[in-house]
Amino acid sequence: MAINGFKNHPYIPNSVPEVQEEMLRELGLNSLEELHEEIPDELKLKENMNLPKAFKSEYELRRHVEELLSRNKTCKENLNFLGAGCWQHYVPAICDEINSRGEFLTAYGGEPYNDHGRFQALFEYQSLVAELVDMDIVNVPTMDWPQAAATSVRMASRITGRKEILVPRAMDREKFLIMKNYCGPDLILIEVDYDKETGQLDLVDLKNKISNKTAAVYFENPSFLGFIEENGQKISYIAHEMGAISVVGVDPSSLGVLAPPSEYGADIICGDLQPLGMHMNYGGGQSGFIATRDEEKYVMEFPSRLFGIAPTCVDGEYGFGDVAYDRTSFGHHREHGKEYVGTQSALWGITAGVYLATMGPKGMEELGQTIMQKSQYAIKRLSEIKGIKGSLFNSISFKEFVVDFNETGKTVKEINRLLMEKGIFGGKDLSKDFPEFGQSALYCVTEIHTKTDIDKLVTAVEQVINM
Amino acid sequence: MAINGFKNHPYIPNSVPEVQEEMLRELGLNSLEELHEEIPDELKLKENMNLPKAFKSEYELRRHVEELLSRNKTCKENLNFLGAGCWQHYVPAICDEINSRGEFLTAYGGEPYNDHGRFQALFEYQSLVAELVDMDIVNVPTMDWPQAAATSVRMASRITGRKEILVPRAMDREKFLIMKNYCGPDLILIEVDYDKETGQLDLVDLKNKISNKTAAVYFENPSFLGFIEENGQKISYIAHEMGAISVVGVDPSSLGVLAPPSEYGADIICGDLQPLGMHMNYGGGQSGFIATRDEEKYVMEFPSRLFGIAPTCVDGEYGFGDVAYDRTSFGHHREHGKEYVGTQSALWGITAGVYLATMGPKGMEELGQTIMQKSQYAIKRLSEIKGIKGSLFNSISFKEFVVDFNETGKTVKEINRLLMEKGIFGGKDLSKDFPEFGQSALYCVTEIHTKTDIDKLVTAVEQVINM
Amino acid sequence: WDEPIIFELSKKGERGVLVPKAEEEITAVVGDGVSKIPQHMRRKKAANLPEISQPRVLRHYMRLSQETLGADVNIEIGQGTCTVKYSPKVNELLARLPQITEVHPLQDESTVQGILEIMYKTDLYMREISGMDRFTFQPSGGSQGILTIASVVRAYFEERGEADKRDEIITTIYSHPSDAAAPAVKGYKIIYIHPDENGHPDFEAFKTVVSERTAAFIVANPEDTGVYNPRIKEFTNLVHEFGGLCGYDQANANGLLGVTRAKEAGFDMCFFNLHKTFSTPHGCGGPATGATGVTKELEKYLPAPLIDYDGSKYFLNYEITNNPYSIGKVRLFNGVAPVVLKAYAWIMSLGSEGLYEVAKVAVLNNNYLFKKLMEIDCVDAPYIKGKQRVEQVRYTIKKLTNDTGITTGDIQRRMMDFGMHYWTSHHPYYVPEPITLEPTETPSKEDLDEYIETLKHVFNEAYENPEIIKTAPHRSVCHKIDESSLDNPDEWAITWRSYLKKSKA
Amino acid sequence: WDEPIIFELSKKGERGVLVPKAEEEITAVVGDGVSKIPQHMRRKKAANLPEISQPRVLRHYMRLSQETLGADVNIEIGQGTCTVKYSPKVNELLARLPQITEVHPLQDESTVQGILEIMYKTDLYMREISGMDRFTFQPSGGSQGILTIASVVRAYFEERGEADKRDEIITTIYSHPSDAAAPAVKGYKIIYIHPDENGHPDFEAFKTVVSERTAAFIVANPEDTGVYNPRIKEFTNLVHEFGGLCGYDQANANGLLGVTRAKEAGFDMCFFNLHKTFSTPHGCGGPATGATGVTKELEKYLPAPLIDYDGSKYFLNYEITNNPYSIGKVRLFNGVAPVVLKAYAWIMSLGSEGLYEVAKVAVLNNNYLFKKLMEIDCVDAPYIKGKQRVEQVRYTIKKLTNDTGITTGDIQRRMMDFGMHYWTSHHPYYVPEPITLEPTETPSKEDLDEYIETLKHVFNEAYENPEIIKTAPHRSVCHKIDESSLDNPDEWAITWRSYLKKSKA
Repeated sequence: MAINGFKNHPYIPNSVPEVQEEMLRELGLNSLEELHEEIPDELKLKENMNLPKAFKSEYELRRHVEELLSRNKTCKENLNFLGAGCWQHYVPAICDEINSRGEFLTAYGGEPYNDHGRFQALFEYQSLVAELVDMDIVNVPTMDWPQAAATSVRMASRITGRKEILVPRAMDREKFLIMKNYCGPDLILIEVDYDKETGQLDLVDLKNKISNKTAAVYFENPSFLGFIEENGQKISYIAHEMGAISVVGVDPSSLGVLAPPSEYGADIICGDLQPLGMHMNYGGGQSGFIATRDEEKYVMEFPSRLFGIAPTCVDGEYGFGDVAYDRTSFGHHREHGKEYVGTQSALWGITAGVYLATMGPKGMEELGQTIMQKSQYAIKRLSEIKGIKGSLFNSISFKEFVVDFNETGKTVKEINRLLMEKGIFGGKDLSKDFPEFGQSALYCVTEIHTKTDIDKLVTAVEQVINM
Repeated sequence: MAINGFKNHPYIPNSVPEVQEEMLRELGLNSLEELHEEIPDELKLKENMNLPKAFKSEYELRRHVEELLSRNKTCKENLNFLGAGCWQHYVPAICDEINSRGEFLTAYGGEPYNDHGRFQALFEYQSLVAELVDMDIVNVPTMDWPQAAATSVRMASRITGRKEILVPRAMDREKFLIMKNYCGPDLILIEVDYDKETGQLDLVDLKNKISNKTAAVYFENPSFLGFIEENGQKISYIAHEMGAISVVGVDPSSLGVLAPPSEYGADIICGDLQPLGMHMNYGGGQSGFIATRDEEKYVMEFPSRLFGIAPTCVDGEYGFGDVAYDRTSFGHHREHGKEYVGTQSALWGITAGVYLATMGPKGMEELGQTIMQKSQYAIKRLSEIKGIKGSLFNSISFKEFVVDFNETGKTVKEINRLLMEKGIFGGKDLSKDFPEFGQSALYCVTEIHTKTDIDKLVTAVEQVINM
Repeated sequence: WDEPIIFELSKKGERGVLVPKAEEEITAVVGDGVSKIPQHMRRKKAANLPEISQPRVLRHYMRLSQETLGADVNIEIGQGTCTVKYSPKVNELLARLPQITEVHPLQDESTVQGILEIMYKTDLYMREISGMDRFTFQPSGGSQGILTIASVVRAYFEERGEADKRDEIITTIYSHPSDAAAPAVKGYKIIYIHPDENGHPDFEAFKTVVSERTAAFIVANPEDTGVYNPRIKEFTNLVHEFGGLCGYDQANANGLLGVTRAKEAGFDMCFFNLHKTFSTPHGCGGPATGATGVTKELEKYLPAPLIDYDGSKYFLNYEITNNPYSIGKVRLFNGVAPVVLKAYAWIMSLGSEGLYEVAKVAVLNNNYLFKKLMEIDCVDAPYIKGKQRVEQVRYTIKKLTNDTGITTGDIQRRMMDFGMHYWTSHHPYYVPEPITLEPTETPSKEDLDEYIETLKHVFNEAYENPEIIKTAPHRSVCHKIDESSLDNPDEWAITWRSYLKKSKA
Repeated sequence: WDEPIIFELSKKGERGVLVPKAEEEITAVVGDGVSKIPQHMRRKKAANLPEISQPRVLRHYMRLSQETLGADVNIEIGQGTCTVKYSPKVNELLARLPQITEVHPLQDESTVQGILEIMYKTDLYMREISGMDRFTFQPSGGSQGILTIASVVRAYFEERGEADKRDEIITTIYSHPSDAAAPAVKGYKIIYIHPDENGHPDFEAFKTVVSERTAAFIVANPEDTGVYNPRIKEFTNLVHEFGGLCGYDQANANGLLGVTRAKEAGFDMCFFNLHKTFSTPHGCGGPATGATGVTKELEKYLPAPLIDYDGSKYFLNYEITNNPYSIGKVRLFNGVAPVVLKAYAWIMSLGSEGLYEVAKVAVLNNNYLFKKLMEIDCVDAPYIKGKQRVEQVRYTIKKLTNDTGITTGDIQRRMMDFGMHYWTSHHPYYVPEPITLEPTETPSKEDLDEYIETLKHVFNEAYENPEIIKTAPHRSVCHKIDESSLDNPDEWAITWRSYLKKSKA
């Protein structure tokens, strides 16, 4: 049985049979079948693959996909309080305008000459995030925060020659699993407990677990559970005392109001760029960054590309290029380079740059303040409901907080189902990952929530717990 | 009372007070109030205008406008059969990609050097439409078809020195009113009747009304009521016999299958570009074109800009420029130029060019065929319903047709209201503009309607007329 | 890029996009559809459109877009009278929502309450901004706004039986050419007022021409020179005394928002180009809106429908204009809705304080530029020496031409080498060797300074290296064009097919 | 454009966008929100971000975009191994719909049935295309796909208690560097097979290294040279005999779609870069997807969740991987959903016949280019002389370097003057003075010819005017870069703040 092709397809200029004949003639061949002659016959398919028929027009394709997508319910039509690693922030129109520009969208691995704009945009992104975290080095972005965190602790391990990593028990389980897989088999993650009242990292437990095998202490600010980790300076001190490196994960949307971790001893900072101009995209907007001081011992441990500014032969002109390229697996050393590098999430890096350049210092400051006010308001209003604690911990929250539903007698699952019927997506159910919290959920409030939205949530919660 | 300004606004760099002070100092002024000194005080406002408070963030603005727009029901969520001058066709993604490119979107009146791309894109649009209508001259687009038709007959009047214009009775009333206002007071529109059976222009009435005062005979193909006007050659002949000019209005989406009017004697062709890649935009996608032969007496009567190709001082390089610029009101003659020129709908011209280049000859041919098949199917299926004539006239329809509901005992208004409840927008009610048809409606079927869509209409119509 | 003409990219057999075909079941019922076309009405030869794959079409137009100097990439100062300002991207996103793009203009009112509310509210805001009593958004460009005004004038006098007598419209030479050309289409004789020595329309001359034959006075203020006529109220009063109407060309009202209004200056009508003052993008020259406002007395003459609100829903009002003197209609449906939407969003992002700031900064920027340019030896600007201009200035570099032979057209071409727009003037050049510059509120002080420095550099070249200017542009997309063919019927080529015929001959 | 660094555009007081503030009622209830931050945790000094108005930010990035040579504007041939093909615009429009952009990954399954169906169906199609039994879309790049494969290898042997013993992974020098580097992260020792004289991995050498210590063989086929190893089945058989696993690097499977599959060649795992073979745009380097497929036997080791269908609804399946040996997770949530969506749309626009056409045309284009370039005197390509390559070829211009001293890096810079990409090779250069070209199915014959002519022209220059090449580029965005600082810790500047510090010093 023969295999058929799709002739005169709009995406394939040379699918025109007459052109194919002309080119085949040039090659001394008679048919397309004579191509692939190096592949043994027994490996070749004998008939067309069993796939659905292609849509015969762009219109039909589009109508089909739009129909499928219409089965998704969005956080625009509904009121969303889910966060937990992917947050609903406002994306300024200019971010979408720039990242949908065909030139950026379809560029890839060009050189610093023909892709000067790509290099500059990423260099600027590095520079802008550097200001936010107050560090001198930032990388071209990785896949997501967990990847950035995993690489950060691997960097720490290479620098210290040690293999144990201390991480908070109160961290995202997904992130923990990703780090665990990436760090294994040679690095070991050891969990440090949290204070039951405040949720803060338990310094006593930290001191118990830290040793001269500890490569790094990793902690987050705000924490996964949303509150401000107040003992950053102490934690870093404890780490440094023991010759370990302090690695801090951070939500960049907090840095307009919260001190950058570099102020409380962080040696490596990592986090997710998604809040800085990326839509949630069902989880497709994540993008991790890593920042350090400008010290050779740190810089040389980055696996990522690092774009640097450099002079050209014309006075005053800026050029760009890869700093210390040979560190990477793209360099001469391959697997002896640092981890590996490849396609990650550069377009989100560019977008984060656009976002920060647009927001400016004032915008980031106001953003942080608005979020804090609105989330405090939500906590306060929720706390007024009988049977609900707006915040399980008595620490100060940034944009997320653990709502305690234990006294309602209902499960979070039930509550969320009922809220969904009212067009509200309730917070992430923590009962599985944190059974010690009982029925609690992680709620997220950002600048996109109006007072009316929060009041609507409060009213709805009150109704459903009494149903 | 003082008037307040909006400082540090993102759209206005120099709304920063410190910068303003610096610039005012340069001018020897102390405050912004000292600007506008040439305007007499008694003409000046003394307080801020009474407008709603500005939204204090892009997010709030966007949420507000999106909320307003969500009150619109679209032809995507609903099934639409309205046409009558604005048609729902498929817009290839590439059309939107190009016309949303910031460079085209925000360009305006640059010169052929810095706006080389704009000139070339519009020259190409002219050239592409020229192939479709088989004429050598096409203008930079006007507002809409009626404007193009009005200008076409004014051109005819200037060429012939005559003042009477014959137009079909069976034309769009809106178009008639626009032409009437634009042609008045010096030109007179005289209506020519139609054949009751076929809807075709009544040649006897035409012969009665034509005279040596007639500047032009204007007719359309397909006609406003959707059928193919078969006597084009005869009409043109009658016009030419009397020294009048034959002006034909045409729906360009038909020209893949219908003969271009130049083949049946048209001297001037006009029409709307909206079917060629423009969304309906609540009527904002209209764009008129005018085409003639390459004869000086025609070219010199265009009021529009006509972009021509020209050599540059570099061999083989293309440049562009305005042909016979001084004809226009932008030239030296102002009101003694031809009518007037100004901002019209250039971006839609560029888009129509993209559409035609993408569709190619084969695409336009298939488009025409698909539309004809689907509309014939709709007529046939509707005719099967008791009490309904799928087509009031026995001529061949292109994409629109008059559905006769007289025997249902229901008004079109009632029927459309009931259809709307089923998510269907029924055809345009003709009972007001064509009372002689009784309860009839103009339905439009295009390539976007699937068999299922048409069947859904038929079922719904059958239900509602029996309600 | 050295991008060919699109026809040169054609390759037989390539397709750019596939079109839906009728389902087989349909074909079974109705056949091929096209055989029913009477033979003589059927297209015999496929249109000679190019055949190009989709990636190549895209690449072609992407490249052409890069060869176009839109406001998104450029410091827009050099397009005086055009008010090329920032068009916020958020407004574009809103206008691309299907709730506007996929809406048919004949849909039932109940299904278009969103856009009707937006148009109604925008009307209200325009009323407040102008002092007029009712706006129509049908006119889809400034010139169509003027045509609408001229049509209302005629309708008004037709109702009064004076249409034949009132056959003159007065304007000024520094108003837009369309202020003359559009009324001329409506059959009016145009009378021009020239400026007095200060650049104001000469009131003495005006007095001699206003009469019972005056249908209307249609004028811009400030005019292209940026000079504001402070006696405008005397002009409008005089016209009113003689029973005429006054129409205000506010296509570009950018320097006046919240400062002064059409009403106080005595006008009966005005229009705003939403694509100028209200920031909607120019789109290479449309689609656009020339929002046209009139006093209560003239409302009945407007084209139908108007948009109204009955307390619970927005509706298309055909009643007000339901009289024999209404001008009927000037454009299909109700104009360019997305443009109105964008203007609405722009106003809502600024409010009255923001509009005032726009006007003040536009005037500040202009007077700053004015002062800096006047410091250059070869630059001058006729009229009201030492006084302020509003939002633009028409300069002259006659001295430079006298000194060097370099004309304003030469300078224009050279400015392109620096990626800058530079516009001379409408024709004829009443100001010799003119430059018309309008910075609007969009450029920063740095942008203004950069533009000024570039001009200085080029002026300097004119004295020191005139050859480089005469042969400019050197670094633009194409080189100096030989325009001789463009006015020659035997050579001009307005389409590619025509070019092929003539270049072969 | 001569566009400054964004910090140079800063002007104190300018704003790019306004941020929503808490309503007054909220402030009344909770105060300013930030006073509650412990003093030592509060930011003392605002971040030193630039302050820029919105139009200026936009202009900046618009200009940078124009200075970037994306596939939308460029003939993409010169990025061998990267499979830069046409990314259809319709897919972009679909991926920008709020039904995907505004969806949170933790929403209830009932609210995301659309995207789950798309991901599930895409999994099914990938299975058919590869012969594997289950795909995960979590890996968000090809290298992460390899890491996933290496992690599965380790999990598989952990379950068997062989993890410590099986510590070697075999690959080849012409496979992607990540085929070595990612497994090395998982603790594997990497063994390279070099090519035999035909460019095939040397089977004799292979036999000497496969052993009980072999955890896996991870290889591309064809490799970077475009040479297909016809004995691949013998390789995978041998590894299986010793109990090892085989992973197929199909990042770039563009020449093989519908022609041959991983399954038939004996692989247990493979991955496809959706951003290469399946046309999703590269986005300057991501976001992306390295869809990773495994046989039924290995399914349980995959990261959770998998996507399944129970006959009435799509759901996230955590059961299959609910075992101690699952690798857990490699990326947050479920990967980059919009990329999967675009790949789905692309497949649906082509079907099996279209995918086959893609492969055939990609190979046709490549062999056409190959033949034409081999006709040039200074161009050669090592291995299987006179035989076909698959989708790409690694050439050498050693002769040109010997003749003229001009290196492949020099030629690369000069090609930029003609707006063309040109890629050399991964490091180290096993092929001397390499060029790696991959035309894919996107260029037309004319595009190929244009690229060939440009190469010829530049090669000619190397002989006749080498200086112009050595000092290139001349017409690109910037001139020849002095790269010396980039490897010097005292000089490198990875951020603007660092540049300012070091350039002052």
